Amino acid sequence: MLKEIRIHGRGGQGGVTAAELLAKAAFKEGKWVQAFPFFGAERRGAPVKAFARISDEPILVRTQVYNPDYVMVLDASLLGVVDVSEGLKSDGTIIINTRKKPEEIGIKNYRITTVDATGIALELQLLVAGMPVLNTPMLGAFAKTTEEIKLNSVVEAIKEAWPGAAGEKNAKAAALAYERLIER
Amino acid sequence: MGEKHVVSGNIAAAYGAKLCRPSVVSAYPITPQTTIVEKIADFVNNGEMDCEYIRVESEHSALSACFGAEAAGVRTFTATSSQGLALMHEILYGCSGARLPINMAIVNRTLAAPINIMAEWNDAMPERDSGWLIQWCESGQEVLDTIIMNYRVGEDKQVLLPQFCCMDAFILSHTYEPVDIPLQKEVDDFLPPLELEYILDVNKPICIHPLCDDRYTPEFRWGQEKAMQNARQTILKVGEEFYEKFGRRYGNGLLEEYKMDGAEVALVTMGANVSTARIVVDEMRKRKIAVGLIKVKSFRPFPIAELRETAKKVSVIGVLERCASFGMGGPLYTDLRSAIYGLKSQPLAIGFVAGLGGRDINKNTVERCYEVMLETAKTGKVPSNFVQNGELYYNHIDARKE
Amino acid sequence: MSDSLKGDNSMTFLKERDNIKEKTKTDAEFLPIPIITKPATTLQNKTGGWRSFKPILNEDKCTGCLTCWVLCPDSSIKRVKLDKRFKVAINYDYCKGCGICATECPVNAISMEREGS
Amino acid sequence: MSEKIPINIIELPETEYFESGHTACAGCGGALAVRQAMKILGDKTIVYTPACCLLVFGSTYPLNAWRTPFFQCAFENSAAVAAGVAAALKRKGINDVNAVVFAGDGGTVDIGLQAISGAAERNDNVLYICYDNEAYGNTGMQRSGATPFGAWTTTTPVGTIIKGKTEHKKDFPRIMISHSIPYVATATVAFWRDYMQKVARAKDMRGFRYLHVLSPCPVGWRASTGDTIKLSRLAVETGLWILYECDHGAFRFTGPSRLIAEGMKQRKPVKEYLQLQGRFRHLTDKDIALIQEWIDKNWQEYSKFAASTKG
Repeated sequence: MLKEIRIHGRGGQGGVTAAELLAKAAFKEGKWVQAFPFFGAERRGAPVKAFARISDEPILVRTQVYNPDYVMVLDASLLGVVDVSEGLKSDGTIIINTRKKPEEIGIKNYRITTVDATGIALELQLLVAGMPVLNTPMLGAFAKTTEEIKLNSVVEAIKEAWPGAAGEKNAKAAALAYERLIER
Repeated sequence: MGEKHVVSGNIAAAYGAKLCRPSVVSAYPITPQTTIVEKIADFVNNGEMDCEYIRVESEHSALSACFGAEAAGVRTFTATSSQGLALMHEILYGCSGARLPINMAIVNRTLAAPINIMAEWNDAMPERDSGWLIQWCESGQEVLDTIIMNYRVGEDKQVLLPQFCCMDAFILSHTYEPVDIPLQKEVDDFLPPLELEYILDVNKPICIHPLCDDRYTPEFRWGQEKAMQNARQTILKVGEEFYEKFGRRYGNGLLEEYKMDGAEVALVTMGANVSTARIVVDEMRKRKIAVGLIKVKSFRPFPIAELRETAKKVSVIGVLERCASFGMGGPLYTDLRSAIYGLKSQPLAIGFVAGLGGRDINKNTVERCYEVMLETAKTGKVPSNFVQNGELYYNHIDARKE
Repeated sequence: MSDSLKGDNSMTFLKERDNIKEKTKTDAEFLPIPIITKPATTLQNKTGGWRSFKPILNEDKCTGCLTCWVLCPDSSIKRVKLDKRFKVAINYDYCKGCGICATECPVNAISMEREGS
Repeated sequence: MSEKIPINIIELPETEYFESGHTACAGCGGALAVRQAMKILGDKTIVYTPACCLLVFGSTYPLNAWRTPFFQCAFENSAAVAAGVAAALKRKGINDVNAVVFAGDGGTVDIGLQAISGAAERNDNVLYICYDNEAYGNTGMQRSGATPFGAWTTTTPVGTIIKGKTEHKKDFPRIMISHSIPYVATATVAFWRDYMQKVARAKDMRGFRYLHVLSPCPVGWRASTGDTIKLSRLAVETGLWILYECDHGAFRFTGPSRLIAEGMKQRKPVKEYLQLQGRFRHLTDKDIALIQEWIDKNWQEYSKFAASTKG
């Protein structure tokens, strides 16, 4: 089955890298994958999107993602700015970085999971240029929410991307988010 | 055997270049080509790639430096996109005229105005008469493989022509997917070191690219045409050898037929569209609709014989292209019509211009093309809602409205 | 005079052109490429015919300072070694008659005369 | 700073690396500039020339005046093409061959500026020699950035209202000095020994080296073909053209310009130079005074510059 994922973030929050790592993690499990950014200029702070596809078969489709199965929101402040549920399949899921519980989010009709990725990043002092790193903990949350990929694959993909201490810290963040995910 | 990595089209291009061991790389950054030159800079600065990397001040100088280096007898690589390619335009003709087999990756992007960084083929299309070999790619894997094959074809003594490897901006350049990156040894076995006969060598001084008048120039031009003709055979041969060595092939190297058996209508297209069209054909075939697909891989030399052969099978042939020749439909369309002209069972031809400025060419877009072709096959007439201009019929398919 | 100067130069051009044309027609392996494979082929081109004034050297006056030799744009003045010193000779095959040598000769050993007079 | 390299006319090679039979106009200063430089550069040289007179008169198929490898590509990219050659030579481990550009003033100071600036900033291993005939000679004498004030050209004609070029010559060598490259020098064909010394010095350096050689064009300057050297000499003696070199940042005047700078020689009135050339025939005494004034000012600036960067 082809699964399509859309990631919402702000320029600089690592949404594109999240899509890339997601694909790499799934690839480790023998899946066929694809990851790509929103096609256009990306600017620090501006709302951006990135996409990923995971499938058991080779992926031929090269169009934009119109009806995702999963939506990942790296920054809850985007909820009032962009329609994160646009085109989301009726049985789709939204994973949000927030301190709130799923039921406190004003989105009905969809399965919602939440995790305080910002809190995890701050707790682990996982910062880049003073900003908390959100994409790696959110990948842990994705693994737990969707069960499309295993946490271990995420951890491996992260460690490959950043060998050494940085990778360890990011992997820990993913694992913490995996543990702390809140379901409705 | 190589190893599969999840990389973008641009990174695949950088790996393709690296594996071919160019002695000189000269490039200037432009969106969306940048990650190619950044990756090569990483390779060079990390000692993974042993080459002179000239970080020039413009695309014009990028290709000029390649010109100088190749004339001095070493293998070169560059990459660009859109405005950058337009700035190189002048030098393109120098490279092909002087018969220097320079290798270039092009990330096809819209030319301004309006300023737009997304996919369109109108940057490479004006260079179809520049005397470069032009190969279009459908996937990151094909980008990597094509760069390697391009060197082999272009450096063939019967060819000696520079080569483009084209990929759609973002749709390929920035899309991560599994790509088999061959081992260095495998590529070394496939691609021998460059040996050019006529180079700048103080021990054997010659004059390259002098002023020529009409007494000699037509013969040199004929030499270019002949080299292009020879390239057809070389592409077929190199494609076969590549398949034997690496287990991957792209049609016969010039063109690929997809589900053309029993097809009533066929769509001709290039680049990333081909993948989406494959899905549409699969789905329509499941519904017992007799549609086929033709992928043009080599735009120059143009697969004339192959297209004539395959066009015989259908009553309507459509061309879907991400570019326009204003006042004449699209360049691929006009080339196709020329190629199939005079066939005894000549199909009706329809040109579809779509995806301009990077607008998504999705399954609906492709399906719409097939619907129009099937309708035309039934009625024998091109539908009246098409823009009509003498014998030419074409239409902009707007994905957003579907 | 070197060997390459001998023979009818205008015919050499024509032959080269015909050679290319002929080869293009007949030889499938032949790839015409815009390259001149030999150096100094201009020696076939006797530019002496351009001259309307001709430098005449008065060998008695010439001190062999070589000023004319180093200032000739057409390399049409040759050094001739005589024991330990030099004298010069004008190569009329290429001299275009610009008159630099006559103007610059410090001892006025070169005069310009009308060609054919 | 390295010592002067002695140039002995008797020891200059007999071989002409830029041979007779080329089709330059009679009395061509550019052809002479090339010939003189090649006497020093010799056979370990790969020459690039952009579109300019030299390309046409030196290599029109099947005529080739060069005894060294020679090639051409376009007009504005000389420095970049030569940088490519230099990179290739480095890759091949060839260290004793120079990638040399001979280019006209238009291809250098106007359309070629970007590529030169890029190559100079990267300090690519290129020796760039501009033979300056102060206009686009190849296309029939249109004005370039190097055309001097007042000069007639086909695009600065002597009209009833505007007569000749209304702007002064671009001081290109100073732009090159600003790039902090290893070597910048000016020269002219009359002072061939000074020129050859500079070529000899540049030849053995690495990195980007720039020589700017004033090369009179009797045809375009509307002068007698025999006056090429006289004009070249007067340009220096009147102070209109200043001979100097800037060796790794150390600036010094050379040849007659040094004598002028040191007050050992008086500058000749510029009129002596201008009156030999038809391109200046229309100049009034007032125009000539303006040019004289410009020369004075230019010398003041150069003297100040020389004092500030004394080598």
